[in-house]
Amino acid sequence: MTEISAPEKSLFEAPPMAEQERMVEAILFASADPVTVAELEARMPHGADPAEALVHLRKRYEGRGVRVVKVGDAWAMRTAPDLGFLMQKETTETRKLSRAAIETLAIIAYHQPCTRAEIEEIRGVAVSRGTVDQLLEMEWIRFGRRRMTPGRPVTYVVTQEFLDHFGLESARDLPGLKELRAAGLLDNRPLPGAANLSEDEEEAEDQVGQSELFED
Amino acid sequence: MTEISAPEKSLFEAPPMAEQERMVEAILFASADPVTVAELEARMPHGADPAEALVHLRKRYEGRGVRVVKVGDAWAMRTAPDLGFLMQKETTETRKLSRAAIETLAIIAYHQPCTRAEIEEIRGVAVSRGTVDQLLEMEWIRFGRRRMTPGRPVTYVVTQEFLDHFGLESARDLPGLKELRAAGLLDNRPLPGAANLSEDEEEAEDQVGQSELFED
Amino acid sequence: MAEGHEFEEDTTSVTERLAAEALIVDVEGFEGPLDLLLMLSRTQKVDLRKISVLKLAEQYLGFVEKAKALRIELAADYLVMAAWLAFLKSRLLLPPDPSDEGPSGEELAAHLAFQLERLQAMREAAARLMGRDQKGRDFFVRGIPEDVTRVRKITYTATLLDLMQAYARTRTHDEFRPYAFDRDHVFTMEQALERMRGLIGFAGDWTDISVYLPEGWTSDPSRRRSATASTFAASLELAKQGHIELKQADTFAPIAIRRKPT
Repeated sequence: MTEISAPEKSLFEAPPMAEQERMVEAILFASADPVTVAELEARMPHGADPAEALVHLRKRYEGRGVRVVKVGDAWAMRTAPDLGFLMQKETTETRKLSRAAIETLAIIAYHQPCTRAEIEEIRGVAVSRGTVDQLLEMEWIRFGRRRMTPGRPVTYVVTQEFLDHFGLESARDLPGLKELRAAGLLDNRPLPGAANLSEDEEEAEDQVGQSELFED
Repeated sequence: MTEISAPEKSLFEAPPMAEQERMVEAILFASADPVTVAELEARMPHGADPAEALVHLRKRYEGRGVRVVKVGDAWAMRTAPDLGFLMQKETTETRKLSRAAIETLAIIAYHQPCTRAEIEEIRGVAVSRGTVDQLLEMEWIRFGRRRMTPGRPVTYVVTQEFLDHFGLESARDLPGLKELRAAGLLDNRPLPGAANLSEDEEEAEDQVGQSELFED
Repeated sequence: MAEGHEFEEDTTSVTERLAAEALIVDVEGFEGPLDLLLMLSRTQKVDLRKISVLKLAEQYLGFVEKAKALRIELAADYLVMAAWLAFLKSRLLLPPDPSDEGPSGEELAAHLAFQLERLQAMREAAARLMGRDQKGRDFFVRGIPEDVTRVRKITYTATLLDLMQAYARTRTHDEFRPYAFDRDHVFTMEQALERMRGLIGFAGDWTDISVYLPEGWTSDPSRRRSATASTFAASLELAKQGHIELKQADTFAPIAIRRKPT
């Protein structure tokens, strides 16, 4: 990689790192939405290394009133959460989510990719169309890949907007995720004996831990 | 002023200046409009001195990709003006030349140097200013010598840029009418009367015109 | 009868009745039987992993009984759950039947406990998620986003062919056809009509249509094809106009024409 880009670098002198840091700072600052490294690269002069500049910039803003945060595979500047009290003026009234919507969101976040049937299985109640629609509309969830099981059901996954909203670097950083997984509470365990064919096949895709449950 | 506020300060401990600076930073960052010192004061904890915090903050951002600037009697954060070029995203779109433009260009190429009146005569329709401007802007045509006829009309000739684009050594390499005809690209159906004359003229002009190519 | 019912109810203690009623009034608020079961399980005041499913089943069945007594119509899924729990209860109480292939009562109970624990875990996770710092509430984005101005650079392009065609177009003042159709091998219907009109006067007798093919159009296959098609089309046209008659003995048999007798 370095070898390949070496001749290019000699042709187009990349600006000094301090200057690159300024550039990344300006771009992130100006944008309300997170910016990916690829986007930074496209906008910066040839040979620039925004990933490295980001490391420096992030450090520079540590402990400041504004922070450089990672959102999925993108970066953004956000005010420090401890200063939220100063911002009543900027506070946006978010639509009050129903309990069903909040739980559905959490289930998708922790189980993703997750089908509607799985959400219903966990909540023990049908998921209303409106709940999913609302989350889709808020751009907190989106469609993932179809599950390769009979019926090829759609799956839902959380979005970058979700991560941004809750200040998460990635879905792996969801609170308590590790513990829940360790406790087996993120397993998709079917009712003993009642497991039908489709669930069987679905299971095959899942982790090893769950295959143990299927010895018959 | 100091004396008056002194008792208050003892009552409500103002946050340390570094903290005040963070606050100003966050407020300026998040505000949709520039913020006055009075507004900062109103939003910050009692006893805070946003004016002083602003001095520090402004210094901190000196030479950075983002600056603290005064807008009227209010303050805002802005990207450094020298980085404005980063706020542009260039997209290149390739379009086909309009029929009018390509015909005008063709006439100039075959008849250069060629006046607007001549182009109109050949095309049989008026040539819009925009069409010629577009070709000039693309640097496919340029002004040639003025014609030594009444009114001294300007002439147009094709440029080196034009030759490069079409992969021609010179305008002479453009296939002649005979070749166009042979290639089936030109249906020889002379217009009654004038046609022969104009074609003859063209042939004569061709020679003269091309000898003039790229002079002056 | 109705009075008898009231008397029966009076036998239960007031507090119990109030509790039952509160629960039942709350039915609307429950999100299905699993939600209700989770709520009931809390009365056991133990870790969900140590919950007595048998006791829970009895609590639930008791709830359904009371709902019936109070003549409250429960949604179907509550009754389905009641039936299932009754089945589970019997499995848990009866000694296992070795000939029975289905899952044991313990397995079913463990699964229900797992479901409850998982639902509870998801509720807690949801609460923790919503308790996080949120954008627009605790932390904020840039107030004046500077839009990236999209500079659209348009480059125009043309090929040499475009240029030549354009020139040819202006020189002919005619709609230019870039693809010169090879007309040497096309015998048009107009030509065929023309030719046949001249010849038909002599065709008093049935003559094979192929005779009418023009000279020089019979050896080359593509020319022959074109001439045959146009000649046939022309003869149809002439028949329609009442000048000639056509006949064909059989499918794919030769076609013959003659001048229409007047």
